[in-house]
Amino acid sequence: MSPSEAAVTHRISDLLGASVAARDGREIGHVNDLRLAPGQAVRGVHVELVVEGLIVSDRHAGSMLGYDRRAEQGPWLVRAVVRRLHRNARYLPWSAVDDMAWTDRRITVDADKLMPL
Amino acid sequence: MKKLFAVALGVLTAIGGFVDIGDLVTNAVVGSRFGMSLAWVVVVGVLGICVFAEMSGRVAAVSGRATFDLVRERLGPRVGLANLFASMAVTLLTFTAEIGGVALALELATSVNELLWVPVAGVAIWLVLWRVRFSEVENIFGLMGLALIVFAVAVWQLGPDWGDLWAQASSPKPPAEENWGTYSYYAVALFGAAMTPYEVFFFSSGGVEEHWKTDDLATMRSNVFVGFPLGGMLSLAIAASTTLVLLPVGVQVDTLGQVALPVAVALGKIGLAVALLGFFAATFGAACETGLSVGYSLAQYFGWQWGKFVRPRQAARFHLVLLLSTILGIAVLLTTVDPIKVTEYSVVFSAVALPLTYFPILVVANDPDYMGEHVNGRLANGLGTVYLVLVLVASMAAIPLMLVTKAGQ
Amino acid sequence: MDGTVAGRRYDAALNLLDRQIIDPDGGLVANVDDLELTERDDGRLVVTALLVGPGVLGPRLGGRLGHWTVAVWRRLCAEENPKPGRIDAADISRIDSGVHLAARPDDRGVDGLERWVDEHLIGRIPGATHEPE
Amino acid sequence: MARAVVVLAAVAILGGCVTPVTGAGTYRAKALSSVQAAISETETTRITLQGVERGRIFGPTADVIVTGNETALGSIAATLGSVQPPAGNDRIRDETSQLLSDAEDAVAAARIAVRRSDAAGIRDALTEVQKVTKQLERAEQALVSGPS
Repeated sequence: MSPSEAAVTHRISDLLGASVAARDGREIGHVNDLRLAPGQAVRGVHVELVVEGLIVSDRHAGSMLGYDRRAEQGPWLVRAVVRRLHRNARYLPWSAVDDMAWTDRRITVDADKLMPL
Repeated sequence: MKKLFAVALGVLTAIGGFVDIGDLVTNAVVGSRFGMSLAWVVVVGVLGICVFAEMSGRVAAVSGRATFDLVRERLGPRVGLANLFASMAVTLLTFTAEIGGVALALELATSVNELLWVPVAGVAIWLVLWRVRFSEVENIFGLMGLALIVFAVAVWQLGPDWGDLWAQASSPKPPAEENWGTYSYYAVALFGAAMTPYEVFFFSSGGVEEHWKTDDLATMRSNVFVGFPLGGMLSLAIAASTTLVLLPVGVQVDTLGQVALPVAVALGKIGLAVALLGFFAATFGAACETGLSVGYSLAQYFGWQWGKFVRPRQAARFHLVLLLSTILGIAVLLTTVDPIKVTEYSVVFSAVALPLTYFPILVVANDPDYMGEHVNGRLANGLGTVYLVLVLVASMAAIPLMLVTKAGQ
Repeated sequence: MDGTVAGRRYDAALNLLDRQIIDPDGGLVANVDDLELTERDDGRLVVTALLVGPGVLGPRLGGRLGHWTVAVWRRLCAEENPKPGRIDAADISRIDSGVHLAARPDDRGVDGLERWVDEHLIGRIPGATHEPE
Repeated sequence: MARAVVVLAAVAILGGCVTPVTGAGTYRAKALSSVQAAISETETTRITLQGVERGRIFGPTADVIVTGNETALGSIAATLGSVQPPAGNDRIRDETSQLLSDAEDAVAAARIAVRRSDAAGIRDALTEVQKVTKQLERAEQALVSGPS
């Protein structure tokens, strides 16, 4: 049941809120959420969930409350406010992560791979 | 036929269960000081509670998740915890006021001092929370609460000048003896009393307790959209009764006895007996609801097993919270604090806490991951947005108004 | 809505964290207080467990309150170096508005407080085992 | 932070609505609100006694209501008594406290009669309570209409 002693484990809360910087040291923002996608292996009855990418926001304005997922989710006022707060949020595939310093909670990424949500 | 009976029962208990100590006291106070000039707030508040109770009930039926589940899930553990503290404090205050209300009702019936009734009422409430089936609590006290219809009968019996009452209701401004400060303060208090957050904690958790499914949505809606407005009519009848009997002679309500006085004047001993029964049922039922709501919100934040659909031992932490809250409520009342004062503060702080509850409900009721095809329609979202703004305004105005008016003096 | 459909993507914070964990009998187990990620050989991170309890909730609360939460939890735990409650990701059967498990967790770390309260307080009150009517 | 600013702004705006009062004006206003609060109590007693006379209200309920009025009058008198009257307000103070004390006595008599279910006592107490209410109303008028 428990992971083998050799395996390195982390908590997802170590990643959430971690600072994200470009290769040249420029600050991009913070990890707002992690997108998980089904992997190849099956764990129990469920396929394993692999971290596929990061949602990076340029400010600590809290969760996007799901308004990044769908264009039409209402009510209009809340959507407009949340979108405005997170207007610079971007998606970054995990493959663009160069380095992950767990203790400093700092991620270095290839900023060219950032894409709109 | 059985379905019809279920719907009728649901509507009746929604009417009888609508009024609690906060509605009783605030409406009576407002009637005796402002006449019907604040009736519009009751109407606005009742529509608001309908909108959000329907939303939270729909979320509960479709996703099986009650309101405080959503609060933490959407706002995260930190904001959720702050929200939990605030909501629980307000609900505990309301719970205390309800226990005090039960004691005051028993005092009025027996002339045995309220302080002696407090422990008795507290223990009785705890026993009901411990042993009695959820639907029985709802049905028994909801039906008994219908006794408050006596206030409507009393108003009719007093033979008021309906045109004058309507004139007051249709001119939303303070009467000559009052100013805009106290008027606004009591507007916020009435709004808080009508929309108390515990009502949606209880309503949505009750939906999960009773295993509502999407098939039950129609029944739930009829309870909300027929039952709550008729319950709101009882609030207005209470305000009208004190407007007619107490306002003209300069009596400002500050005890529960004064709330009952217009009924005695209009209908005599039988009416008074029915009113006292109504007070007892309304406060006892609401005490059970608020007590459960404290347990619901705490358990849902932490993900503990909660509810009366399992044995107490299977929801040990939940039942421990119920026990401790009851002890706390009794202890606060035994400091000889006036339950009516506790009530007045509880409705104002309810107004402060409103957005904490209603914002997450509005967001989740729009999330198709939760709701599938049952997401909010345009009407629910339009009203929901308007009320979100209203609730924010009331919440921000409540404390300044309380300070400026010295709590409505 | 059906969490078992292949290809469904989840946002960890939005769709998993802070959700209710439900056992196969419909019992409420805990909330997802954190997720355990394991580094695969190729450097990818895989969700390997749901973590529950004050020991993991505390750090997420942050600040002094978070510190206290963890400190009190450590003090109350019998072990020298207590591990947080852990539910293996292999036990997840479905993810919708809650996280459903295929098996009932029997790890003490998951509901230690519930059992303590049951054994020492609630279970001792007459009527504690009466049937849910 | 933004919230604090809004709150402060609201306090400032609403605070502007409250008329500033001088020392003597404050005392007069306090006396007036005591008198009005006292009328609220004596009128409640009056309605209750009339209800008892006509058999429209239970003895225990009437007892609780009237006892509540008596307690409230006691605390109204105590609150006003604890206020230091500015020079030149002694007459207001003396008259108001005398009235409040009369009101308390009348309501106490009512309470005693109600507890004894003493019909004659209730009738007498009702007369007394109505008398003191009239006096309170005259005092209210005097306090409203300005310095005497």
